[in-house]
Amino acid sequence: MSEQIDERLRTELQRQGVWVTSMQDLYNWGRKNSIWPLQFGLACCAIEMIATAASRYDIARFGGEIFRPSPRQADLMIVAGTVTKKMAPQIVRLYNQMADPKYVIAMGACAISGGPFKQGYNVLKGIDRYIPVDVYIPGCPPRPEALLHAFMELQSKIDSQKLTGAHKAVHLDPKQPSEFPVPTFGKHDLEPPGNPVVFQPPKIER
Amino acid sequence: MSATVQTLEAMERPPVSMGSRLEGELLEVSMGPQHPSTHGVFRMNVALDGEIVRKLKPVFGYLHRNHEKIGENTSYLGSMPYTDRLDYFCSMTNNWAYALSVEKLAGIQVPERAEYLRIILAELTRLQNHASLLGFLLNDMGAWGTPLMYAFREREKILDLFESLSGSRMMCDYMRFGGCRVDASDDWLVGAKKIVDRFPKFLDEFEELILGNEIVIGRTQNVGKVSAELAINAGVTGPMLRACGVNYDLRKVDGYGYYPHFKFRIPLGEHGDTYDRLMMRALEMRESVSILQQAFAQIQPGPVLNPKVKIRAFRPPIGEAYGRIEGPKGELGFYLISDGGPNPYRYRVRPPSFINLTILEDMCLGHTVADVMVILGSVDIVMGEVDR
Amino acid sequence: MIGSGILKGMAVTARNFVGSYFEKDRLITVQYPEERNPLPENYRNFPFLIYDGDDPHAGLRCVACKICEKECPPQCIYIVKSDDKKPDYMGKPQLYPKVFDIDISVCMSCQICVEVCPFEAIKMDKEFELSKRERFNHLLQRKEELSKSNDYYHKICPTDAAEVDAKLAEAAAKKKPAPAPSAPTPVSAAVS
Amino acid sequence: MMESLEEIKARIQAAAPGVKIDIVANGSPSQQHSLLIDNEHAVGIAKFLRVDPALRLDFCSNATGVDWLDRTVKKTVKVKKLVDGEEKEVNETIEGKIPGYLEAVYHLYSITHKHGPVIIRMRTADRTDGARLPSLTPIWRSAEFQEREIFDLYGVRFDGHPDLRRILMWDEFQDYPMRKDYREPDDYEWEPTPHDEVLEKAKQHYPPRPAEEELKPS
Repeated sequence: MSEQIDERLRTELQRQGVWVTSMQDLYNWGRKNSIWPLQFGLACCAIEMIATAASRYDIARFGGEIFRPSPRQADLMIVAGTVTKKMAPQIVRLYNQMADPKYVIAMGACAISGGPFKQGYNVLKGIDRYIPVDVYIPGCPPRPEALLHAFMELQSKIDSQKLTGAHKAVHLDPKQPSEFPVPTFGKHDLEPPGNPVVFQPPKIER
Repeated sequence: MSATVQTLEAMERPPVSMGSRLEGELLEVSMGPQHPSTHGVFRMNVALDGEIVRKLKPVFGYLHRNHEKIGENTSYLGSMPYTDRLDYFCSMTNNWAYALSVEKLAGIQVPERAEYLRIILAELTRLQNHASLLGFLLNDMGAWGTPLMYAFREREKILDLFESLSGSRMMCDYMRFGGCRVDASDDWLVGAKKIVDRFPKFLDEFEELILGNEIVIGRTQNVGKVSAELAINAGVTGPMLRACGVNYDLRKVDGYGYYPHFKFRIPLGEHGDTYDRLMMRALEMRESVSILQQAFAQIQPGPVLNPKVKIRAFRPPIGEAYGRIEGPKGELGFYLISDGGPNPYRYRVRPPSFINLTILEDMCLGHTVADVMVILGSVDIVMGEVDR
Repeated sequence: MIGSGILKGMAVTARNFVGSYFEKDRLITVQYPEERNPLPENYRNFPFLIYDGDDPHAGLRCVACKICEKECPPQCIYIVKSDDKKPDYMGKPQLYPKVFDIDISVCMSCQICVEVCPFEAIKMDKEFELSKRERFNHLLQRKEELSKSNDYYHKICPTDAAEVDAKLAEAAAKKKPAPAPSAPTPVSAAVS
Repeated sequence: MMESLEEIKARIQAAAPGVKIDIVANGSPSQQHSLLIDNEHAVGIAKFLRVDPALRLDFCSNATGVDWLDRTVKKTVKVKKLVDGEEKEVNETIEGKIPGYLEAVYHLYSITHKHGPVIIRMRTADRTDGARLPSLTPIWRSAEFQEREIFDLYGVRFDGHPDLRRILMWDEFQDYPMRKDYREPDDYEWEPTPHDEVLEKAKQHYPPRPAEEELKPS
């Protein structure tokens, strides 16, 4: 809808003291500046996440300072640290409990792919095997600035989401799932080891 | 020397009554693994009688990332960066403990300057670990934010030092068998000295902020008491053991590194309660500052790495060694068995905070559920080390 | 007196609150995207490959010896050796990597690859703003993305780069007992 | 100074006749030798070590498991042999087979006397689910979680342990992952940089890497 406003007209109006916006811009502006993360840390990266929230880096400047202890009140899940197979069902459950629209940042190598611990028998090779991830931050652990950068990346993603049309945001499409099956503990591994709906790695030509 | 414990007659809590109205109806509560005050993915299965804890079973393994198995499949050098990720607050002391064990296993000498650098970095680690622990502990008590922000403000300064020396804020990967990876420049030492000299000012402020606070005293004194006998028998080490009045500090007992060349005192508690454990950290930071000042005065130029030690294809002789150091959380040990190959045959970490949790149930029984968080906070656990 | 401890604590917070308007020491917030902390020279994030000169192919120092691939603790490096050879900085024909991939979604920035590399071919980069919206392929860095010029290395780590240049020039001079008249120039240029 | 292991061994055997103790030598520069105690009398020996006034090993610092598979040890021995009618000293390699066993190792220190370590080990050759060792938790409580960990990762059951459950892995898990013959589940679906063992596992999921030209000496 914002495409329909003539950019020149808008600036002209603004000069006259009339502020014009579209529903979509207003909606996205409001959402992107009040992303409340879920307060939940897993490992080393969580300490850098706390450092990001502390006074030196101050994530509050981006509207994300309110870390909610309950998933019901959170918009963003920062998966900060190694996801073990024992912890994976709980994380999927927490994700399912979050209200739409919800976003996931995979912070650090371990959350993305298992990282340095990916050869371990109890380490999940990436949280995106079970839930969709919006932004990936490589690094072990990423600097607080890198987390802020990812936060801005997420904000720009939210900003570009459409309310209507064929490319509208996932959470507005009733056909798209907002909850994903929780894996169960098996005799040797998690069952199932991945969710094919979410996890579709390309074939590597080697 | 003992922790100065203020007792306030008016604030003393009444003895916990063992017979409450809801007796017989135990409520099972699972605290964690996602809980804001469990310091990571720790879980406790608590049986409550009203608000009183009757049973508490810790559940581990939510961060079990197979450190030991990976250590057995990686070369001796390759395990060094993994040790950073054990107790991710104290990567420097983890490095040191592992390097010490390998040096014992292979009989490697360490140059003098490297020993001094190790002590400087280990004590800086202790400073930032204890400062952030106090912040987290106060967080658990409900002082949401402020003490933690102050602690992290100081921690950032020390992390900047680590970063400019080793290249990384948290995962330093700094020590090597037979020394340290890079030498510290004179500028670095001057900068570090400046930060250490100003640290007591922060400590004064921090102690003024929290240690006289009546709520802190009321919530910590006589909470989670441990007797010295139980603590020794349960293998509790570090500040938690010394809070019970047991004089056992590996820096004095084993005298590893160059610690015998330093003058410092071991703070001891009297009551073994949460307040003593809290005080122990505050007092140890003062001693660490004094160790650091001595180290800055004594350090001499020289090599920092034993040139005889191979970096690649390092194969210690067949045998085993157990090396331990006094980490900020307690006795951190590495048990290594070599079969002459490039990888350790057995690589075992003796994690202090895991074993300190043995008496968590004993400390919590009879207290209210709100005290469980404070007691857990005073144990100073890091899940990376508890579960490995 | 009960309550005096709390009041003292509040005085501390008040002092910090007021002080933050006047003292830089108490107001430490870095306004990140606009204002940045200077990164120390030793800072490391992910590895990159160095090439001399302007051509990333001709000047690549890596000879595909695969030591880093073998030593990398999390095994995030993948190398395929070339079939043909190209001259290295000393004019000796050497293999080069046909494929050199680093999976930065696995790399733990331990810099062991830098430590074990006998050819000074791999160094640590300081780039950290690498957040991506897609994992597959975007976080797998290929040879083309990894190759960066020696000038870039001089820009991010001037001291280390000068040391490395001096070392390489010395090795080149040692190899050729009668150095060409142009050979000593890079040494002095690198040292100064 | 603490007594030597030989003296400790002699004193234990004097106090409790019929106890079998071996000294396991350690060839590394650390010189930390250990006592191999027999499983039947382990609790009694442990109690002796803890209460003996000269030793007072009241602090069990570390308890861990080790898995030794069947292994062959090659030894070079000088043997006198008749070679071409002459008697000569010839080096001969003898292959010895050591059957595998699961081991529990305890590192003991004394906080009272500030000495240590005394290392004791117990062994069982049983690798089935029923591998058993006596628990030393009644003597040193610090072994409580560590013995649970040995049970979890090595599958050694400790008789007399108050609460023997899995500690790190989930309860439904059936394997003992720290054993040397453990095979982890195959989930190497996306391995962009595979080599060595990982390559072998990743091969099942996508085509193997191309054969490489061997480096010819130039």
